[in-house]
Amino acid sequence: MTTTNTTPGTGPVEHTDRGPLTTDELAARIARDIPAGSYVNLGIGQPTRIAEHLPPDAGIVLHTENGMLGMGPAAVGDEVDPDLTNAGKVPVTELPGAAYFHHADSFAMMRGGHLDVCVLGAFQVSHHGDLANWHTGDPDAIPAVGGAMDLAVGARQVLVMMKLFTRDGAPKLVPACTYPLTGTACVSLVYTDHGVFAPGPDGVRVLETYGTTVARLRERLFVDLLP
Amino acid sequence: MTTTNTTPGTGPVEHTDRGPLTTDELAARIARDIPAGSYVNLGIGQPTRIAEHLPPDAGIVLHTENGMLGMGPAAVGDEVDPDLTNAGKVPVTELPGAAYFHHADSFAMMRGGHLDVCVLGAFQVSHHGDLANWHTGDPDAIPAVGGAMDLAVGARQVLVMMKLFTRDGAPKLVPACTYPLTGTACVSLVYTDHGVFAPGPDGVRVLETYGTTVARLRERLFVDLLP
Amino acid sequence: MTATIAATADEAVAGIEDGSTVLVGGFGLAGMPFDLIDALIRQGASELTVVSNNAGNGDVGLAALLKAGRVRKVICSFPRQSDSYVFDELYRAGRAELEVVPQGTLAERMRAAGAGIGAFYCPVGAGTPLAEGKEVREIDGRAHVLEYPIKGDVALISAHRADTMGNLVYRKTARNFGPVMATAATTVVAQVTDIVPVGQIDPETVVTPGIYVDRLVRAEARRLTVQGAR
Amino acid sequence: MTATIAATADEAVAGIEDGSTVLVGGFGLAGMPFDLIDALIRQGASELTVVSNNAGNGDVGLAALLKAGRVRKVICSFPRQSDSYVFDELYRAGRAELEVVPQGTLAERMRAAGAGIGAFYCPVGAGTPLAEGKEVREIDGRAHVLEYPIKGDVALISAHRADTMGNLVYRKTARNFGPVMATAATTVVAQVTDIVPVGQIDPETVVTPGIYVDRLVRAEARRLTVQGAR
Repeated sequence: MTTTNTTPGTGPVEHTDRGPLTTDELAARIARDIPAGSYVNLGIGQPTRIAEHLPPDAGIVLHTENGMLGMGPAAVGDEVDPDLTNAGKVPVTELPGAAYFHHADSFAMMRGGHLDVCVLGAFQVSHHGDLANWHTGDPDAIPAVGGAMDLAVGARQVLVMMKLFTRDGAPKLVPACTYPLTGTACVSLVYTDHGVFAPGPDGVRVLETYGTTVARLRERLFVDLLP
Repeated sequence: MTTTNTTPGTGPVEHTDRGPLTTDELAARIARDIPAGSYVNLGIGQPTRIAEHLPPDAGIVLHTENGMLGMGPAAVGDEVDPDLTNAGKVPVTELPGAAYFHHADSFAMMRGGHLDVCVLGAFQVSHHGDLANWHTGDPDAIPAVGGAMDLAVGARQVLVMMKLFTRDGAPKLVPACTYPLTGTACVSLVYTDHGVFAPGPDGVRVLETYGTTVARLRERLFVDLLP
Repeated sequence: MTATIAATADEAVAGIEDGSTVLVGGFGLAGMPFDLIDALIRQGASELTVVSNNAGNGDVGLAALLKAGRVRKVICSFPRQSDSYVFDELYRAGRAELEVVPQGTLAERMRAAGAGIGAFYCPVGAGTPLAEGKEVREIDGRAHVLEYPIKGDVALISAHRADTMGNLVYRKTARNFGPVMATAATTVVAQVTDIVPVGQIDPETVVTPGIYVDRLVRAEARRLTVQGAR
Repeated sequence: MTATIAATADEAVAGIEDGSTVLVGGFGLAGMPFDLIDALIRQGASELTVVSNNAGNGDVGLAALLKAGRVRKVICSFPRQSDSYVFDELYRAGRAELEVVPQGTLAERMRAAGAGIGAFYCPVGAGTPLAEGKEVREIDGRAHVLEYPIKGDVALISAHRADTMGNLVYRKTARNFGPVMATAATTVVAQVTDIVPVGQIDPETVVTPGIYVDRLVRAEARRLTVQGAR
């Protein structure tokens, strides 16, 4: 699977002629990396927006973990059916070639490595690809995990879609997650407004930057960016 | 579930006014003990013949472990369909209300304790209810187990249908199985031509005899028959 | 034993005892057995352990059962929702225990109960706080957590259609936990839109064979409002 | 990735490597992928481990593959049949290894491979010779044997109908191992009676979703003789 247009070995592509990606541009950027014919799970929240950017003729099939392959766009008007929702409990539609299955089968599909790609939001990703996206660690918070841990472990490629910095400017790509983990060493690529990163056992490779350079990112991040 | 008409505490019923049960009578005797509405698996071989004696209006549903509930009688003539066989690979028919499922689901149903009764043939049953019915122990024999071990472990009531003695006159209800085991302490009741027995942790209780008495069976068997 | 058809939801939930573990189907509104939950509230069993994906929304269904003070413990994957205020309050007040289980592990643990599997090693949650206190084993270079079955005394589920033998079919994503829970409880009660004579469900399309279903009841007509709440 | 439709069975089995583990569907004749097995014989891969319920009947199908000397090991529940003379000879001559697995455990081990379960504790076989050398643990007062997944490099299965996305439905008891094996192999090849356009299989009735299927081929018309052989 080609996960990026960047040819390995040529080093990062620095898009300095523009600012950071908007959420919509980021969704489109990720959509571009999803190969035709893939089976894909788009996590609740921002990753859902990637669907709008998938080419209709690419034969990409969406999985929703509440028990369906071949999920279509959000339902509108008369299409709304209380028996047909996505994992975010939003009414959706069914595409030709869809299939329904129960929860154990759906998560078996996920855990067994049959999904090509899933895209998740994140609070933090570590330079080795650990993921934290289910719990802020706030002692007053009520823990709730849903399918996040199953997705993190199951898909062949786990892509993260997130802003690179919190509102306070703290990096979310970190040496070690301070939030409770969702999964360890599970993230393949991190797509952010400022760039695309590949975490790994040796550290983080930068694939692209947007509105910034690797050099400037080195100053703002506390992780080793591989040369 | 009432597994026998013998009232507990009244001791064994000795049918001395007749000879041992024929295979057909034995099948009918077992059929009589299967409650209306039960889900039942009849093992390959002689237990299959029990089906002929089940009252059609009792709503007993037959399971075949190759993936079906609601199995009907053997197929004849045009009914024969290569896609519809029982566990013995004999063409069978489908009754109204049937359901098909795959092997993992079928054995999950069995292992999970959802079948009320299964009836199996046996080489030997021990006085504690150990079952040996898959392998003669002959070093030259090619081992083959099929679903025997799954059935022995799974059904709520495992009934054995067998002759009480081998052709050589050796008892098949024994203190300890000499053949390789299929399952341990799994047999509820043993139906034989000479009598019906309930093995258990304390030994064997005799429920009925046919053409013999408990006293005479004591002489021929090497197991303790409880008073 | 074959399924019995109850005249009312109250009859369908009769006999549920205090302290029971109750598996409750549904994901959001889809597949939620509202009639059976309402009947369970009227029936009065308390000190329940409820196993479900969520911990109730608004003031209806599971939330109403919680509000009535009948639930000692919730085992679920996602209690926190925009309108889960009933659970939130009970939890914060220390009046409801919570066991959070990853969604797929929740389903698989119930499958294990129904399938006679004693325990299984699962990679999900390894290295996270949800694996704390659990046995971990490395298999094929990957950490796996040992997970045990979740068995219910009762399952309350909702399906689309039943025949009189209890064979069930579902509708779209309302299938969700129903087929799994039906295998995992001693007594399985299903509310269905429709009960048809035997022979009117194609045997190839049965999702829950009747062997798993103990009691059936026709669902009351109910107009569900679809919300986008998680 | 979505399924490709092969023009011939030979194209469908192309690339199977020596030493592969091949899962072969079917129970007796029902669901046996005869075209794919014949093509595999022509394709020539050897030193195979074959996982199937039986070890071949007569001179056709798996028996022919065995006779051609391509199989190093058979993992199955029931090799011995009235007409399993090809396997019997090879086994007695020490030219084929055999691992006998209880039928349900065979299915469950493949399910585990497909479902990402690292291992599971199973009560079947505990206290019998088939548990020898295996880890045993007492759970809830009952002995359980630790069983590991069986994963295939290739699965060869037979189904009734496919759509062009690879969604499969089966017919009656020919369903047997197909849906499980489809989840448990890296490359899944299905021979089907019929391939229909997308949208012509009701999504509620799909048994094997297309995500599991890599290659499809139309089966040749074949007149099967039903035998009563075990």
